[in-house]
Amino acid sequence: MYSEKVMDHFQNPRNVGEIEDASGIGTVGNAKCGDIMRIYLDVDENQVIQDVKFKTFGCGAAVATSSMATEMVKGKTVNEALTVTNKAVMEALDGLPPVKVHCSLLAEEAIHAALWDYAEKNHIKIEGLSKPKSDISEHEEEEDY
Amino acid sequence: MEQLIYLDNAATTKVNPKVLDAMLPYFSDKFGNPSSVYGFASGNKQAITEARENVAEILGADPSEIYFTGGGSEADNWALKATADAYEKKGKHIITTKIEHHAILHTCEYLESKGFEVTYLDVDENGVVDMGQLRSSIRPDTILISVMFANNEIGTMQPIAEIGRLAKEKGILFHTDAVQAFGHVPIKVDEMGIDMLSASGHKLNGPKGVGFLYIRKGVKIRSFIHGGAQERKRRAGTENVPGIVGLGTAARICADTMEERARKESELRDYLIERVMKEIPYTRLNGHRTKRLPNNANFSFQFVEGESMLIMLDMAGICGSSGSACTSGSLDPSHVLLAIGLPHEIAHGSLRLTLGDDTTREQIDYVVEKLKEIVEKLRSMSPLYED
Amino acid sequence: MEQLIYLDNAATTKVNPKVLDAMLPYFSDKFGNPSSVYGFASGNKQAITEARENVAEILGADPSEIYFTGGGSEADNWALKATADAYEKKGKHIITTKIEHHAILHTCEYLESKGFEVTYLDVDENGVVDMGQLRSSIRPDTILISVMFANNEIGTMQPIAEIGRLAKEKGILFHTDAVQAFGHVPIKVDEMGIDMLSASGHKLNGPKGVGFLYIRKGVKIRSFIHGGAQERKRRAGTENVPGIVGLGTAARICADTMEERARKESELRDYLIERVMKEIPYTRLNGHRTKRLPNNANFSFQFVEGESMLIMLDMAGICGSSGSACTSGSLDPSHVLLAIGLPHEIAHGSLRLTLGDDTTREQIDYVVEKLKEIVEKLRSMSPLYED
Ligand SMILES: Cc1ncc(COP(=O)(O)O)c(C=O)c1O
Ligand SMILES: Cc1ncc(COP(=O)(O)O)c(C=O)c1O
Ligand code: FES
Ligand code: FES
Repeated sequence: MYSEKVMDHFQNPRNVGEIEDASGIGTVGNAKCGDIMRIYLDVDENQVIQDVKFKTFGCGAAVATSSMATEMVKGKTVNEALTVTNKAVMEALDGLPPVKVHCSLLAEEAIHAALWDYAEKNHIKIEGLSKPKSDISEHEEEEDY
Repeated sequence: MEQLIYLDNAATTKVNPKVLDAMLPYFSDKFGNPSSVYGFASGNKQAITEARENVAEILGADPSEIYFTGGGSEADNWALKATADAYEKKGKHIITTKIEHHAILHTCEYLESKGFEVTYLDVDENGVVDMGQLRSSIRPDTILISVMFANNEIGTMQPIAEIGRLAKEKGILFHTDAVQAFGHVPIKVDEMGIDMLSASGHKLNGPKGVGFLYIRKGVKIRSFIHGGAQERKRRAGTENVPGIVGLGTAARICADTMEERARKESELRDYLIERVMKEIPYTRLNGHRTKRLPNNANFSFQFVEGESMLIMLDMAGICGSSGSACTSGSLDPSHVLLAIGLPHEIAHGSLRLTLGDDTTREQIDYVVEKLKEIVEKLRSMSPLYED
Repeated sequence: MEQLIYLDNAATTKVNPKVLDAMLPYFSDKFGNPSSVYGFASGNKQAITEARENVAEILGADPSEIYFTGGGSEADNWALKATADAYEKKGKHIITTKIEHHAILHTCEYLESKGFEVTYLDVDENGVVDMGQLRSSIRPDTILISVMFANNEIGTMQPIAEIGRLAKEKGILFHTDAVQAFGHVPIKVDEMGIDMLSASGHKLNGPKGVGFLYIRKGVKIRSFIHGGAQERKRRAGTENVPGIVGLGTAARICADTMEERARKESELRDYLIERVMKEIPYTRLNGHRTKRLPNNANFSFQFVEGESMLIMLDMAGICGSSGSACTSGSLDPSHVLLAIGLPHEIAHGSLRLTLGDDTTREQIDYVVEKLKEIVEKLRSMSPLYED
């Protein structure tokens, strides 16, 4: 059901772990399926993301999107990191089954939450970033029978 | 280990090669329609009669009380909808439990949309129905009690004979979904006061797409599939002869080997449960410790999500299943695990392993070792876990 | 002649050995539940997808519009009952014909008992529906027209495209029971304006106990069997994987060979019809002379009773069927033969012979010779016959 890339990132997740004294930490939960993701960012004085780690409690897609998302934001500036949307992550993973699209939102939201935390701590404003929602459950497009 | 370790026998089972052998002649050789009058087809009618007798004997029922269907879900739908139809003049109240299979629960929801009232009984932390609550839920307009024989997720068996006695005392029909139990544990419809019982071929090493509904003589029940005069005019449709023969053969084999098989499976199951509970911390056994199907083990591993666990087990060549929301298609974890009181995040980390008659001790040892590694790995990635 | 001559392909067919080969792996090797997440079962989901694509392609439908069922009767029941359920707010009037299969007729009677009104259209002496009567039967509260594609007894095919056009013009759903036609004659749901279509595996050299309902996208239709999320949540129950694979394979083979097969069968059928009509006096051909299924011949032999004829044919190694009351289980002769205007005693003497793709000219010759003898013998015993 999953692409080879998803399976690769699931089996060998990149950047698992925690960062002590992280510049920003974001934790989001998906009340709908009950999954949780936490992202740690290490941002330098030029607003470049030097390191990123994650921990995820979720399905194969959640783990793989966390892993891919951390790879994609590493080395980017905080502004550039906003371009790492769930869509971009899914594309990088060669797609996800339709029922798993919401899992990729978890990764996007966790990064945004970590960036928000970083911005708050440093009293800066990141253009286009808004306060994270406590719960990312959005409207699923499920067929109505 | 190269070989596949199949521990998902509650999902479906392998057709026993002896069962397949019994079915094979009816596809391309003896393919006649059992309703035909010529000699070529008369053997097929006979084959169905034998299958019916096999099934009836096991239940202590009369062959005329067995109606073959297209599976367990059809049997469940039939029992509930046709009873509702036939008895609605008497009343529109039905009692069932919160841990039934969706074939019962969604049918009850449908009936609610048609003006029936349904009481969904709670279960205790082991998944057992509370007889007191059942008794106090009975009303003058209650027409049916439907309680499953054994649960498909946690394996817990219900006090069926007790429920049957109560139903009889109150003059209420009693249906049981025995899809997981039939062929695995002894069932006697008379002793247990069962009026209707559903079963499905593919849960007992028989074929998919065939099942039956037992309907006690005297129970007023309408057809669900109308049409031709098959199955004593109660279930229309050209008979699935190979499927019915397969179900009958599988039932016979299960009956003949039940004791030995249940002993072997429950021994291995207990070995699995003991090792897992001892060697993996933060683990819960779901379902009743002893009143459970011989082949069912169900665990919750805290801080771990079920689908991830299944994928890793799959990579190790092990087939299992989970009540995790992430595998359910819907976004909620299993209604059964919630009903026994598990919080969402613990329900998430559930793993069901259901043994078959070919499961070995070596396989269990291998599974336990792999499971330890997998749980540890997933916990190390979990934001919920701190060691 | 030692060999059996099977001329009852409208009752059921032999599973094509290629179809059986395609099914076999799914019993005891690839037996996984298609809903499971592990790799072992993923091929089974794929196998179902392919079968669905095969069926859809033949009809010019989208795969998502095909729902597998436990047979043709279930598909018919589903189409009618669930449409009634979903559209009863719009109206409670249904139009069908007097010559439908019992899976339609008895379902209509059931719906009548639930407050629906059903118009049963007449047919002419060839069994063709009168478009004028159909048109004038349509009312503002008509929600469904259900007319069979081809009749199972007399083989007559209906003007389906014309009915489809009328239904569309009036905004009424159109269902056709194509159990006898699917795989035998070309059917295109779009060109013919078909909204729902029923078919059954065992009428096209596929397995028994599996069928499908085509439901056009946009048609609001409820589940008939509630439960698990199989078949896009519309038809619950663990999928009969070997059965579905068999149906898909049979459909594919039929589509690939349809033209050649229909040509060959109708040639032999015409040869049979011509010889019988010429060589046996007081004989009537039932059904339309040309607008009929390629494999169907149906005769009435005056002064002769059907069951007796069948038994004698059986003794000569020939399998056929009859609409005689004596074979019908009920005491009335076939409703189809009565609807085309046959008096009881002529309906009694009916014989249906339905060819297969392995029927030979030699077999037909043998059958005609035997038939002459048998009819003669029975007539000589008949009090109705004077030569
Ligand atoms: C026209 C027609 N409709 C429906 C059916 C029912 O199909 P099944 O017997 O597969 O349920 C049949 C055959 O029996 C048939 O010929
Ligand atoms: C308890 C229970 N009831 C009903 C069913 C439905 O049976 P089937 O899938 O054969 O329709 C199942 C299995 O899927 C089950 O475990
Ligand atoms: S995290 Fe639950 S479905 Fe993906
Ligand atoms: S004469 Fe015996 S059933 Fe008709």
